[in-house]
Amino acid sequence: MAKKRLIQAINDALTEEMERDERVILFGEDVEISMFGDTVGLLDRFGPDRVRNTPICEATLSGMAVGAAAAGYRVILHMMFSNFIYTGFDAIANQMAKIRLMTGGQIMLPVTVIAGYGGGRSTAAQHSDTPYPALMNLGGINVAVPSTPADAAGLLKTAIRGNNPTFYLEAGGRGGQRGEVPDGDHLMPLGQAAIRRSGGDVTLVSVGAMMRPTLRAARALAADGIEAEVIDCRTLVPLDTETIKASVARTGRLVVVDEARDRCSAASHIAAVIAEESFHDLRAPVRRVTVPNIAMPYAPNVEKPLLPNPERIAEAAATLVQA
Amino acid sequence: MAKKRLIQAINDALTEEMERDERVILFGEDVEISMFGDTVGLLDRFGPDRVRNTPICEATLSGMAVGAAAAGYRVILHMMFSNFIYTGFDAIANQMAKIRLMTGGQIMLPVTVIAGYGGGRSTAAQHSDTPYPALMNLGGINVAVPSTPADAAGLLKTAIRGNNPTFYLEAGGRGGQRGEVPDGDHLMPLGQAAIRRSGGDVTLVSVGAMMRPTLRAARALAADGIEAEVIDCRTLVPLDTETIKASVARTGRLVVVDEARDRCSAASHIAAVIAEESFHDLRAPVRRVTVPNIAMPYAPNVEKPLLPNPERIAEAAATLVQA
Amino acid sequence: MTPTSAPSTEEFLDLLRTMLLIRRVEERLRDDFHAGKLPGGVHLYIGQEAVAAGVCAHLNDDDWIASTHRGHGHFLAKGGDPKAMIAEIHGKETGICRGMGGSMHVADFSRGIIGANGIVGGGVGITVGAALAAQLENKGQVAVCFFGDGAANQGVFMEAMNVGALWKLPLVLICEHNGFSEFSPSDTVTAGDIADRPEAFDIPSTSVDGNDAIAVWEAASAAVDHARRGNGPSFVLATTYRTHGHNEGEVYWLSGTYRDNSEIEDWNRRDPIERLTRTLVERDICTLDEVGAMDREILDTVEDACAFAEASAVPSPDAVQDLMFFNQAP
Amino acid sequence: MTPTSAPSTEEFLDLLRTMLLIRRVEERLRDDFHAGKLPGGVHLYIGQEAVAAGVCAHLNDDDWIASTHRGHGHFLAKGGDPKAMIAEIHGKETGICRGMGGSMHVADFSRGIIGANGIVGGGVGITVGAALAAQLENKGQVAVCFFGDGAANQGVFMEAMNVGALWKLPLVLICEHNGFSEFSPSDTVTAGDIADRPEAFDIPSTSVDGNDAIAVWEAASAAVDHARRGNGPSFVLATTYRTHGHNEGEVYWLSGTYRDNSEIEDWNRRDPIERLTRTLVERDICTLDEVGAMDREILDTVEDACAFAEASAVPSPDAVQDLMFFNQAP
Ligand SMILES: Cc1ncc(C[n+]2csc(CCOP(=O)(O)OP(=O)(O)O)c2C)c(N)n1
Ligand SMILES: Cc1ncc(C[n+]2csc(CCOP(=O)(O)OP(=O)(O)O)c2C)c(N)n1
Ligand SMILES: [Mg+2]
Ligand SMILES: [Mg+2]
Repeated sequence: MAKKRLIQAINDALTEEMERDERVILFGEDVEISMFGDTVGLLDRFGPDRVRNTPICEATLSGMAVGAAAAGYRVILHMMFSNFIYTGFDAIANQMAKIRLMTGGQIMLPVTVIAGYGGGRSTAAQHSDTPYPALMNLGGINVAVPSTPADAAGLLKTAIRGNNPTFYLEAGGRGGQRGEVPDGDHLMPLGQAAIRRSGGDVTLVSVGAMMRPTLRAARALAADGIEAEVIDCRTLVPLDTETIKASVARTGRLVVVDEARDRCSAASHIAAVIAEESFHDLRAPVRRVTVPNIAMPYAPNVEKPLLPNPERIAEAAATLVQA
Repeated sequence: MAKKRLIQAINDALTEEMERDERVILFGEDVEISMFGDTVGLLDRFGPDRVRNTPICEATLSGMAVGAAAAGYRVILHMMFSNFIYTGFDAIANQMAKIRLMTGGQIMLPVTVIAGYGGGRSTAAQHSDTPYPALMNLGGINVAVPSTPADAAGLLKTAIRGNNPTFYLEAGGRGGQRGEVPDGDHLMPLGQAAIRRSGGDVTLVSVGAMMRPTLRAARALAADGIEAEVIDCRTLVPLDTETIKASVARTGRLVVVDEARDRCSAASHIAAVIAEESFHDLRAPVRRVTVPNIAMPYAPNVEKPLLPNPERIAEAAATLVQA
Repeated sequence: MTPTSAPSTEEFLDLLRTMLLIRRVEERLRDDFHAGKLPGGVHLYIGQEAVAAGVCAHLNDDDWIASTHRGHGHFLAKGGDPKAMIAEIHGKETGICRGMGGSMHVADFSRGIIGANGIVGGGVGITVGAALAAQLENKGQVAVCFFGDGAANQGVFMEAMNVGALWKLPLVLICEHNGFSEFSPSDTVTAGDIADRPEAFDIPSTSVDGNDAIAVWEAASAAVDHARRGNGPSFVLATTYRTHGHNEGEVYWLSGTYRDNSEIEDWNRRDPIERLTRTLVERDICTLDEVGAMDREILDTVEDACAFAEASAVPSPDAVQDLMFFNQAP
Repeated sequence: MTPTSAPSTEEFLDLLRTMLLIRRVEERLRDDFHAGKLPGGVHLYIGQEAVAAGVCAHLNDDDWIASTHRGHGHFLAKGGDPKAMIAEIHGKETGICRGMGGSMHVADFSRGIIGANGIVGGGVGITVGAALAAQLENKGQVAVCFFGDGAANQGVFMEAMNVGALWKLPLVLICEHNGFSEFSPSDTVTAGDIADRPEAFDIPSTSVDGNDAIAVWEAASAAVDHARRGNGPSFVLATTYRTHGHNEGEVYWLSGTYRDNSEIEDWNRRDPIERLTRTLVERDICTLDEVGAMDREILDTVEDACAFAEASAVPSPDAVQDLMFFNQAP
């Protein structure tokens, strides 16, 4: 085990996978100098054939990812900020998510798309979207939202070695968070949620970086005598509904914490699944702690309260238990 | 009242609104000859200044809609098939949905985007998406999904006269459905669901053109002694949760019928809202009848069963009532 | 760029055979469509056959092509199996895409056919990616993108030229200028000459008569060779005409017309197949009788393919479960 | 296209004043950023002032401009209020966007400033729409799009040229070639000369020294005039240099460097403000003392604006409720 910053865990995982398989290639805007630090050093190490700085042309980049993967490479496409996914959304939604089905399963599509997501740092509306709801609805796209350095490494390696398109979303500005990463070739399968804390009174499901505020809320709740179970989704597609359902079977109460806008959020979807499949276990309403249906404002005092925080999460959970 | 085909109701509403306000302009690919028939005759009537066939360049078209509206026009942008929304998604997600907030509310953005959606006609994966989940999650976009000629007219007029961006989605291939349209200047406010049938045993909420199969399911259920209430959303943003909640308060059971793919669908969101806000009224799980997380296949025998149909809807409702 | 050589006798006959095959297949698709035998619509390539045939004549199985909604011709010219294509368009399990794609998505990766595409311009970025892969393989493969004059107005066209020129990708851009961007006459939606657009990227650009199979063959020969030698992208504008509708179903649902019949008749007189036949006969490469025999053979192939398609089973509705993801439930 | 005339004395002084204002505002933003006074990052325009000033000199309040992430200069040159801009960047209620947009989104529709834009190329389509509106108004308004050399690789650039040329829109495209596309030297991501791209659309293209305010002024004069007369789009490539980082915060988080200091020093010697000052003094349009006085006045304005910004209240967190939609809950 080694303690690493999350962004370092990503960088190490990229290095190891590119070392391991020479058909892994990576491209994106300024991946050489690396805006977030996740791709630092790769160009020097693997050379300009396998690591390419691209022009700014997201529409073509997402198409290229499809084409290069269809032609036999394992592609890593770095899209920088999540909002730029929209700029390249055509080939994501119309090609990447559909081409395997449309062609009768002729090909696998080993594509990993990396992008930073989320607000909280006054980057304003065009640099702070949380785009997984749209991706989840496409059907043909896996979505990974690691919250710890270990998962960051393990999920990224799985995504790169996998044979389906996977969006690997890094929580913006949270790359500095530190944690243990297992030594050796650490892989984390897609579709396995983590129980970060056990408790019998209420289940708190967190998406991505919401894990930390959720854990903090759980600690605050414990001080009030409420024991919360915290489940970190790790991946949204595939979604580990079994772990969530098993927890709800014990607690009878669910709060989903998601930094996406509320309408059609991951939280909505998880709530809907539980309201159907675990209805008889539920003893209280299913609560969502999300971002209101608002684009991120710049002023920090306006932006901050829009994001889920330990207080909102704890309050939601407490209401359920006390009801 | 006059009986009209749905597409005719749209064409009439467009004509009337362009007649009424000369600052209404319309553009899109082949709006002159009109793929779906909805914009037929407008170029002849209003001339090439106000009605323009454009080149194929969706990324620019959606940006143009924002720019022309910001500069004082009421814009109608026709995007033809919903999948092409993705091609122009950048300016939709990054500009249209955000520019009012980002600029501190300096402007209104009177934009109506028209597109046909949905499968069922062997147009395959790239011509049959149901894109409202992604639009709903953006926050700054209204979404109208009319299911009758009267609503088609009334909602379109409201959208055009409104001052916020509205996606007005026509159910593909279902423009031939006929119905009464009130005479005169018929407007239908956004955010008012319609109760298409009353019943006390179960609430069936339908999105857009799912109204007809849902009504059919209700009739089949009635034959088995189950009285279903059918609520047609009419608009997804704003969503008339009050009407749905009031119905669930009476019936205690909810099935949501949506032709979007399931994950993060409108159905998910409605289910989530009810699982929170009407939890204590619920007597049974909330069911979703949606399209599985699959891109539309071409072969009719494979495509058809993916879509919600009266049998699946009735079966879902019956399970709830019999449970 | 100059062509590497003129077509050999064998190549001439192959050209003609390919064009005739495309024509006969599509005439049959036309009939089957109007007879209500096809589940979806078809966008016919009739009149443009010289382009697909003239370009693909230079390609190997491991070269890549990306195509459009009007993609039957490219599929067949690149060596795709007519049976598998026709079965696909009938929505059958034996279709090249197991009935999941239909007319707009015929693909055969084993022959380098990345697929037809229902998104105008959708093939462009994909071809750039395939060209990147080809460059990395370093075996002289090329990637060819077929796209229409309408698609040339999509921004990805410029983006692809920039990336392609910058990285010297083995990318060949073939723009088929068939007079229409859907229902809009090309000049009502296109400014300037599309063939001028590559110049700013120092990409060689050639304009040819797209109904002259030999001219296309020669221009494509030079372009493909340029790419194979590692000299980067090139561009060919082939002027041609689609003598059928944008979509074969349009006659049933369009409220008006958008061209004169005389225009169609004009272009029918410039039919690329008749033209090539005439040249071949004039040059003593074959006789009209031989062409007739070739045609009959092709008609038999088409007949067999259609019989095969009709006799094939529809796909299992469960098939989709395995197709969204590889080895993963959807 | 030739400029309509040379700048008058008044116009010369206005040019200099605008450039100085931009410079002094940004120097202060730089200091405030590093002092931790600003909630978000800033992309400084220092070194490029001649472009915004030279272009906007020809625009009226009812002409439109769209700008970029590097948009302070365009905002100020188009007549935006420095107080309202600085307050915006401080995230205050008195900001031009009520603190909702910050540095990357400064907009003032009442002055025709459609907004800075955090999406590279995001302003292009918007400007085409504004140009369409201007054409329909038929009052001689124009719409100007500022964008970078990096943005010129986004497909919307080509799309806009096609639409603009086709419809003869009053569209002026100003590409500021400042040497970098984010951290990539321009020539590592751009094929050919961007100024050649408009040619295929018959759009007049002019390349100027973007650090020479008078050259920019003249080229913009011709381009704006061309648009006002209904002759359609034109394009100006202004070569300049950003002497500051891509983002002022980069020194704190970039793991490496991407240019030599000597390059920066070289360009500092070509500073557009010093250069214009020298010319004005040489031409006896003003004295160095007068420039000094102008500068002091500007520094006072900046000081006042910053004091205003700092003293202003933060927005109410509830404000967002009214801002997503007009007259509708979010
Ligand atoms: C992104 C997108 N926009 C619009 C369409 C609708 N559409 C289908 S084909 C077509 C015209 C294409 O013209 P061109 O590229 O010249 O090809 P052609 O049909 O002439 O072969 C259009 C607009 C589409 N399929 N995809
Ligand atoms: C669509 C999109 N892609 C990428 C980025 C990240 N980014 C911000 S500025 C920039 C470089 C822009 O270069 P240029 O257009 O030359 O403008 P400059 O910064 O030089 O003024 C990039 C890549 C973005 N903001 N938007
Ligand atoms: Mg065409
Ligand atoms: Mg630049």
